[in-house]
Amino acid sequence: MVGVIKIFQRLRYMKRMGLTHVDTRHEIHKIERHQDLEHYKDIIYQCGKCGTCRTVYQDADWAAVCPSGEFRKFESYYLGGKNLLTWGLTSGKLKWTEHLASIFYSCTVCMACLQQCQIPEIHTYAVEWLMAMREEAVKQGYGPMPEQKLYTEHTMVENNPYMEKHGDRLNWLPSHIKQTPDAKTAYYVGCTSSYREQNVAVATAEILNSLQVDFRIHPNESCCGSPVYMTGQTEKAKKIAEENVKMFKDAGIEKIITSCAGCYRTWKDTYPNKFGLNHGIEVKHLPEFLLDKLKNGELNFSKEFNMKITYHDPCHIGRHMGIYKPPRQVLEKIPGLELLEMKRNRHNAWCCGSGGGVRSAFKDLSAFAANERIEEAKETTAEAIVSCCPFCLNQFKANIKNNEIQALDLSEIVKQII
Amino acid sequence: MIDSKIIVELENVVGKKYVSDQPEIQFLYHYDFVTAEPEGICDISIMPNSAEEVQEIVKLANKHKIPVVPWVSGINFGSIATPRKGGIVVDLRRLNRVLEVNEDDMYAVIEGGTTWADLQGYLEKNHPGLRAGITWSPPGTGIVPSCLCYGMFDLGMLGGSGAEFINGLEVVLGSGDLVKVGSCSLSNYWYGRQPLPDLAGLFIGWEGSTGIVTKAAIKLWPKMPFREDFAALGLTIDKGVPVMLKLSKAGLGICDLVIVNFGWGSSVQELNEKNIAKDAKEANMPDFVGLITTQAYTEKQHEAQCEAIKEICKEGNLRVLSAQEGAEVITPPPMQLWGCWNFSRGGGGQWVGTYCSTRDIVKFYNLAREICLKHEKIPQFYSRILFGGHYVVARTNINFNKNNPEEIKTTRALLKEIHEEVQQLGGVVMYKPPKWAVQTYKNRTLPATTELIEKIKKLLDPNNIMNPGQGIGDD
Amino acid sequence: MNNNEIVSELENIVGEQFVSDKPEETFLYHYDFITAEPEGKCDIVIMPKTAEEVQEIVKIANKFKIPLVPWVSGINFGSTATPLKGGIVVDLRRLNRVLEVNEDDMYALIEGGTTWAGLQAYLGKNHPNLMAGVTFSPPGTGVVASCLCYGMFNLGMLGGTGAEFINGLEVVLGSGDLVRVGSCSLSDYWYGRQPLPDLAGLFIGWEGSTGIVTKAAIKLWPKLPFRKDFVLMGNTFDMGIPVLLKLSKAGLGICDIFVFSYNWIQAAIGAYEKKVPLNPLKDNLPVFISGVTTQAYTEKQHEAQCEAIETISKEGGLTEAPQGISLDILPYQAWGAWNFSRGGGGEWIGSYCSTREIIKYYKLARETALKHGHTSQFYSRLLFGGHYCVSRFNINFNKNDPEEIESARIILKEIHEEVSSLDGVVMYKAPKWAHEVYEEKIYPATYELMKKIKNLLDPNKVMNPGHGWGD
Amino acid sequence: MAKKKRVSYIRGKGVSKLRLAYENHEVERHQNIEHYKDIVYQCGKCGTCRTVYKDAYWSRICPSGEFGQFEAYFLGGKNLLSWAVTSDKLKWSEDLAKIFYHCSVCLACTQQCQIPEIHHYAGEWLMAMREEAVRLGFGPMPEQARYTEHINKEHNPYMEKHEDRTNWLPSHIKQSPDAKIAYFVGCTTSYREQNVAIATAEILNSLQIEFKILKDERCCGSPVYMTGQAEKAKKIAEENVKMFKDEGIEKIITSCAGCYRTLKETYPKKFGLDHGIEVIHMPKFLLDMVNSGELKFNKEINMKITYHDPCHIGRHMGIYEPPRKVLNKIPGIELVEMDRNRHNAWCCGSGGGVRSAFKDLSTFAADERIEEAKGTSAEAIVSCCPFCLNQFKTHIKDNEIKAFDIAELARKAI
Repeated sequence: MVGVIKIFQRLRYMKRMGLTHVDTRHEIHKIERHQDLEHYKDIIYQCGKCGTCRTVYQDADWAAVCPSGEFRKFESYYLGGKNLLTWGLTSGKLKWTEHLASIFYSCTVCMACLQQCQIPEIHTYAVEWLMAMREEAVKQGYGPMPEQKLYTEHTMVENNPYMEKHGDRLNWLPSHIKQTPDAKTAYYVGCTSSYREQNVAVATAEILNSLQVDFRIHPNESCCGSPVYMTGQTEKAKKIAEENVKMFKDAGIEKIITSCAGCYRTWKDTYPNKFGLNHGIEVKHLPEFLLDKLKNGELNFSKEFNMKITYHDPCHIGRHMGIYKPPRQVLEKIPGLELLEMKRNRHNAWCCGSGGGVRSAFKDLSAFAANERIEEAKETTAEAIVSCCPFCLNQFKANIKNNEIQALDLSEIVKQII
Repeated sequence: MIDSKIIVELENVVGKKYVSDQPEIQFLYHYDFVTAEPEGICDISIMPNSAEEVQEIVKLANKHKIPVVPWVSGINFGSIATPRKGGIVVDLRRLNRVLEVNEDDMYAVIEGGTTWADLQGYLEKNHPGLRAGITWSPPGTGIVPSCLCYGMFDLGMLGGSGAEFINGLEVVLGSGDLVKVGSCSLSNYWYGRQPLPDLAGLFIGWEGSTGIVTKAAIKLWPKMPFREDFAALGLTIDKGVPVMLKLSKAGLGICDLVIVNFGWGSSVQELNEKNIAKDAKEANMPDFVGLITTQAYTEKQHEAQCEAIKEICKEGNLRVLSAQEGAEVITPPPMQLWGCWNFSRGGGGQWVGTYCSTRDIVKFYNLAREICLKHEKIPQFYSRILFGGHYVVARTNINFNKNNPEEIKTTRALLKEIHEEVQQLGGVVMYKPPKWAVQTYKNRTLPATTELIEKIKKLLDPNNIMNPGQGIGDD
Repeated sequence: MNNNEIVSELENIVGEQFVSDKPEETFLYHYDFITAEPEGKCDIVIMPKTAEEVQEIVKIANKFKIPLVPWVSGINFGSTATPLKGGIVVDLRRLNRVLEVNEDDMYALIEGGTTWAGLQAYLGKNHPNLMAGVTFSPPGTGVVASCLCYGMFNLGMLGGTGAEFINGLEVVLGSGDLVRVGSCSLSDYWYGRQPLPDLAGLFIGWEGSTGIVTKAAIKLWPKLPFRKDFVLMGNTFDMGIPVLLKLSKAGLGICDIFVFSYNWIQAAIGAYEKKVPLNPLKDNLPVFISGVTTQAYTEKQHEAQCEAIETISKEGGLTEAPQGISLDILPYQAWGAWNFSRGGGGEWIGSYCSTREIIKYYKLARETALKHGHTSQFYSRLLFGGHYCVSRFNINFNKNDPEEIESARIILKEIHEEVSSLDGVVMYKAPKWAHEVYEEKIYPATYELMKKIKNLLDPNKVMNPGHGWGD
Repeated sequence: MAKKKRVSYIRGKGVSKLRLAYENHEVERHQNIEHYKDIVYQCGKCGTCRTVYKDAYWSRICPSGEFGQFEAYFLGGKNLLSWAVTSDKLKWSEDLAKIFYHCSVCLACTQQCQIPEIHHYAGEWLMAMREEAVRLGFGPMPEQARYTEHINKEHNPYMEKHEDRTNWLPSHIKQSPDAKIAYFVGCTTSYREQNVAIATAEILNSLQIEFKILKDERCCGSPVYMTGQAEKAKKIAEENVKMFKDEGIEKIITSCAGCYRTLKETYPKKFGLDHGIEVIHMPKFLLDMVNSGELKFNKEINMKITYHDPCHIGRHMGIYEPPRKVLNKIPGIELVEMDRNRHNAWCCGSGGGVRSAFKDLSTFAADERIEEAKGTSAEAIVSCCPFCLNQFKTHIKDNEIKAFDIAELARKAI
C-alpha cells in the first residue's frame, strides 16, 4: 500500500480546485545537451502533437503560451509541430526548405512551450533540438534569416547588431560615473543598453557608484554574441565568445555584473556549456547583485516609490536560467511599490516577442507578442511594466501606444530611491 | 491531385495567411502522431474564421468534389481526423471563441474549434462559479469534437457522456447548407435540444462525416462551495468495482467516479514500463484505485456525504484516502496522460476504449489483463462511471515505441486481440473507433440500421466529401 | 378507398379481434377529447401485438398509400395523435410489455405502447428500489410517446426531459423498415445511445411522423432510503422563482422542483373556477406554491439537505406549508386542468424556455387570462439541474359549448402570442397552429433539413400526416 | 388554504391520495341518458379509469377493456360513446349496444376516475345506456333475453323449474312459519350453490333465529334490471314486495350480494318501492351477532384465505369491512389481501349479464382474479356472493385453490 502512495505522491493537490501538478523527475530522464539532431530523433518522437505545449495547462486560466503558434495558428508553429517536423526531417519524410527554416526561425526561443509539456525529456530539453534545427538550417544554407544575416555581418565588424559604430558604444557614459581602472569587477553593459536603453546603463552605473562598488567598463566591450548564437550561427558566436573571454581575462576581470538578461545568459551558460569556455569569471545579473546587497545590509531603500507595477519575466533569465524570484524580492523591498502579477508569470510568462532574432526577422510576430503582453500588463491595472532586460524594455517602449502604461527597468527604479 | 486554382479560391475565402499547401504545414495533418495509425494525405489546410467561411470552403469542395476533413487537435486514439483520401483539412483553430455564457441556464456557446483550454480559461476569468468538464485529454483538444464523439469528463456522473452536454449545434452540412439544431434554431437561447425534432444526433457519433460544427452550446454545472476527492485502494479490480457501482447509485453528491488500475496509475507517473512490476498481483500491490469526487452545498451535507462514501468504501474493504487529509492521493483532472503514450518510452499509445454495461467492467478488465500479460505488457486500464451509474466507459491502453515499426505492428495485433476478446461480452462497443473497428460494428449492426445510417450520410453529404474513409456511413 | 380490402389484409396480420372499422370503435380515435381540437377521422383501427405486425401494417399503408397514425392514449394537449387525414390508427395498446429491467445499468426495456401505469406496476412489484418517473398526466399515457414528445416527470432534475431518458429505440420507419438505434443496434444491452451515431433524434420531437417506436429503453433511477417533499409557499412569483432557481443549482439531492400557481392547486383539487378568486393576489393569498423533492442516502445527509433547503427558502422569504398540509407529490391526477370550469375541456400553452423567462411568462399569460375573466393556472418545472424549464398555462372551457371552445382557443392563441414575445419560448407537443408559427420562425435551412429527413424516413408520407414537422 | 386538506400524503413514498369533494358535485340518479349528456362529456378519455392509479402497483382494473382492448370497452370510451349518441355523432347500432353490454358493471372504473361526477355517478349512464338500448330494440343480448323470458315463467334465470327451488332444503332446518324474518335465498344459492343456503340456514338455526324461507320465493330481478330491462324488473320487484308484505315480513336476511343490493337499493331508489323492510346481508348479520356476543366461533379453521369483494356489496353498496371483520374473528383463519382489494377489487366477471352473454370475457375476468388470489399463497378465495363463488368454482383448475362462501366457514367455526 505504501508503494502505491509513493507512486501517487508526485501529484500535488490544489485545495478546492481539484487541480494536480506533476513534478517531473529530471534526474531519471537526463539526456545530453547541445547535441546534433540525429541524437534527439527518438526523444522528439515521443511527442504526439497533443497540444499541451500551447496552454498553461496546470494553471487557473489555461492561457495560451506560444507567441509563434498563436500568431501563425498552424500547428507547425507550436512546439508539437516543430517536434514532428524535426522528426519528419530526421526520418527522411521531409526535406529542408526555406519555408521549413522560416518556421523554426518564427520563434523567440522563449521556451514557454517546454514548460507545459508533460513528457519529461521534452519538457526539459526541447530547446536543444529547437537550437539544433537552427544550426542545421545554417549548415544547409537556409538560415539565418536575411535580416539576421545582416546584423550578424555588422556584429562581426562593429561588435553590435544595431548597425551602430563600435566607436560610439560608450556615448551613453556620463562624466560623473566613477570607474576604478584596475577593478576586478566589470559592468558589462551590452549592446542594447549601450545604444538603445542608455538610461539603464546610466542607472546601473550610478547604483554601483552609490554602493561604492569598485568597477569598470571594458573600453573595448563588444557584443556578447547572443543574437548570433540564438539564430543558429554557433561557429560565429563561438568565435565572438572566445574573443570576449580572452579580452576580459586579459583585463584581469574576475566578476561581471550585467544589467542585460541576454548577456547574462550568454556569459554564464552559453560560453561554458555550449562553447566549452570555462572562463571562471563570476557572472551576476543586476537584480541578483542587488538582492545580495539588500540581504547583507549594504543596500537600503530609504525613499518611497509609490507605484503599482507588474513584473515581466525576461525569458533569458526566467525560463533559460530559472531566475524568477530575485527581481521580485528586490521589488518587494521597495517602499510604496505595489507588485501585481500578470496571469501568466514566472515559468508561464508570455514572451515580449523580441528574442531569438524574431524582432529583426519577423516584425509582425514580434509586435503581436509584445501587444499581447502589454494588454495583459494593463489588465492588472499596474501603472508600469517592469523588467530587467533592456531588450524587453525596448520592445515594450516601442509597442506601448499612447502611454497607456509605462515601461521601466528595475535599475531605473532602484536608482531613484537609493 | 489538387488544382492550384483551388488554393486561390480558398485564399479568397480566408485570406492568404490561413491557407497552405506547403509540405511543412501539411505534414502535421497527415496523421495522428500518438497512435501511429497509417498516414493519410492533407493536400491543403485552411483555417476559416467564421461559419460563413466554412460554408464557402465546403461549397468549393463540393464544386471540385474533393474531400473535406474537419480538424481541431487531430489527435485521438482512433485516428479519425486523418485525411484518408486527401483533400482539404479544415482546421478550426481560429473558430475558438467563447461567444456567450448563460449563467442562468448554465451553458456556454462556443465555436467549433474551441479547446478545453479556451473554455476553461474563459470560465475561470469570467464565470468562476461555473464549471465545464475537464477531460483527461490534453488541453488543446476540441470540446465540440470531444462531445460529438462521446468523449467524457469529470462531470460524467452528473450529465453523462459529452454528447449529453450538447444543448444545440450550428453545423455546415456536407452539402454546404448551414443549419441550426436545438432551441437556437428559432431563438437566441441555446437552452436545450428540445422541443423541436432533435437533429443533434445527425452529427453525434459520426466522426465528422456529416458536417462541420461551427457553434455549439455545452452545459455547464455549478461549482459547489465544498468539494472532496477520494482515492479508494483495493487489492483487486474485482473487489473495488462493486463498491464503485454502489457509490454510483447512492447519490452522494458525486460528480465523478473513476476506476484505474495499478498499471495505469504507474503510467501517469514518468515511469518506464520496463522498470516496474508487470502485474500488481505479482508485486503484491493494490491493483484497484477508485477516484471519487463529491460536491456539496453546505458543510454538514459535505460531511455527511464524505462519511457515507468512506463508510461504503470501508464496508467494501477498500482503503480510503482523502485529498484534504493528505496530499498523497491522486486527484481529478487536469491530469496529463502522457504516460498513456510514453509508458514504454516510445511515445506511442493506442487503446481499446469502449462503452459497455456496468455488468461487464470486471470481465472486461480481466480479459484485457490476461492478454496484456500474455504479451508481457502491463495492463493499463481505466473506467469511468457515467450519468448516475447508467453506463460506463472501460479502456485498456497499450504503449509502444512509435519509431519502431515492428512494435507498432505487434501492438496493433495485441489491440485487435483485446478487442476481439472483449466482444464476447455483449454491448462492448468502441467509441472514436478506428476504421477496422468500425467495420466489425457495421457487420454486427442490424442491417436496416446500417442502411439508415448510410441514407442519412448520403442526405447530409451527397457528394461524400466529408471526412471520407471515416465514420460508419461511409462505404 | 376500399376499406374492406384493407381491413381483410389487416385482419390477416393481427386477427379479426384487433381490427375494426366500426364507428363505435373508430369514433374514439377521431380526436382528442380533452382539447376539443378539430376532429379527424379514423377509418380503421388496429392493435398489433409485435413489431413484425407493425411492420406489416406499415407496409400495407405504403401499398395503399393511406395514412397511419401511431397511438397510445391519444390524449395530449396538442391533439397530435388525431388522424387529420383519415387512414389507419395503430393503437399500440397490446404492445405494452415491460420486457426487461436491468438493475445494474438501471433501465427498463419496454414496448412502444407501455403506459406509465404498466411500468409503475411492473417496477412496484419486481424492482421496488428503482424509480421510473411519474408524470402529471394520467396513468394511461404512453411512456414512449411521452418521452418522444419531451414530456417530463418527477425525475426531471436528475435527468432532464423525457427524451433524455431514452437509451435506445426500436422503430418501424414510415418506409416499413425496422431499425434499432443506440447500443441495442448491435448488442442485447440497451445501456445507452452511444457510441454509434445517435439516431434517436430522428424520432424525438417528431410527433410520430417518422416512425412507430416498438421498443424503447428508458432510464430508471435508484430510490434512496430518505426522502422529503417540501411545499414552499410565497406571495408572488417574483419572490419565489429566484429561490427555486437557487435550489436548482445547489445540488441538494433534489430530484424534482416545480411550482404551481394558487389557481392551479384549486383546479387540481376539484374546485370550480367560478367559485374561486379570479385574482388570488388581490386577496393576499399565497400565489406561489412550489414542490421540492429531495432524496438522500444517509440520515445525516438527508438532514443536512433538508436544512439547507429550509434555509434557502427562508432566506428567500418562502414559508413551508403548515403541518398537515402537504402538497400532493406524484402521482397527481390533473383532472382539474380540464374540469376546472366544469365543462371537461382544457388546453394549454406549454413551453420550454430559458429559466430567465419564467416570471415574465407567468405574468404575460396571467394578464391575458385575467383580461378574459380566466384564472391563472400555471405551472413550471425545472429540469436537469436547473439547465432549462417547462412553463405551462392552462385554459379551461366547457367542451360541449362551441362558443366557449372558440373563445378559449382565441385566449390560448393570445397567450401564445404574448409569451412568444419572450425569446426562446417554444411549445412542445404543439398543435398544428403553433407549428405553423414556428415553421416561419425556424432557421430556414433547418426546416429544409427536417423536410428531407421526413422524406427519407417516410417517403410516401403515410406517417401521421398533418402533424409533426416537414409535412 | 383549507381546501388543501383534501389532499393526503403517504410518508416516504411521495404517493398521495386525492380525496374528493363529494358534496359539491351531487347529481340526480337514475335518469335517462339525455340527462347525463354534459356530465359525461367532462370525460377526456384520459385513461385513468383503466388503472388503480393511486395504489402502489398501478394495476389494471377493467375486465371489459382489458379483454376488448379497444378504448370503447373502457369507461372513457363508453362515456364518449354515450356523448356521441346523445350529440348525434353516432347512431345506435347492435355493435354499440354490444359494447355497453360487454361490461359486468362492476364500477371499478368509476373508482379510479378523478372527475367527481364521473367518479360517483358513471354507473348511472352505464345503466341508462342499457335501458336506452332496450328501448331501441338493441338490447338485451340474446342470451339475456332468453333467461329473462325464463324468469318471467319460472322465476329464475337458471332454466330450472320454479317448483325445484327449495330442493336444497334439508329436513333438519327449523323454520318458524310466523316469523317476521325471511331468509331470502336467491336463485344462485337455491339452484347452484346450495351449500351456502344450507350453511346459512344452519347458522340461523344455531343462533336460534326465528325465520322462514318464503314458499314462493322468486328471482329478485337483478339479472333483468342489470341488463337494462328496467320495466320488466320493476314488475318483478312489485310482485316480490307485495309477496313480502303479504307474508308479513319485516326483515330479510340474504346470503346473496346481488339480491341484497337489489332489495335494499334498487327497489326503493330505482323503482320507488319504499317497502320499509329491513334488508341485511349475511356477513353484516354475523358481525352484529359477534359484536353482541350472541355468536362465538369456537372451532379453529386453520387456513390462509383471501377475501374477494363482490361488486354488488363492495362498490355498489360500499360494504368492505364487515366480511373481513367476521373472517378475522374466526380462530385460525389468516386473511391475506390481494393487491387489488376493496374498492379496487378486480371483478369475478359474472355480473351484469356478462356470464351468459360474453363467456370469453367472463372467463378472462375470473381467471385473472383466481391468479391474483393464488399469488397471495392463500389456500382459499372467500367471498359472500354465491354468484362469485359459482364463478370461481367453475374456473378454478385442478383445485389449485379452493373457493368458499363466508357462510360455509362461519358454519364450520360455530
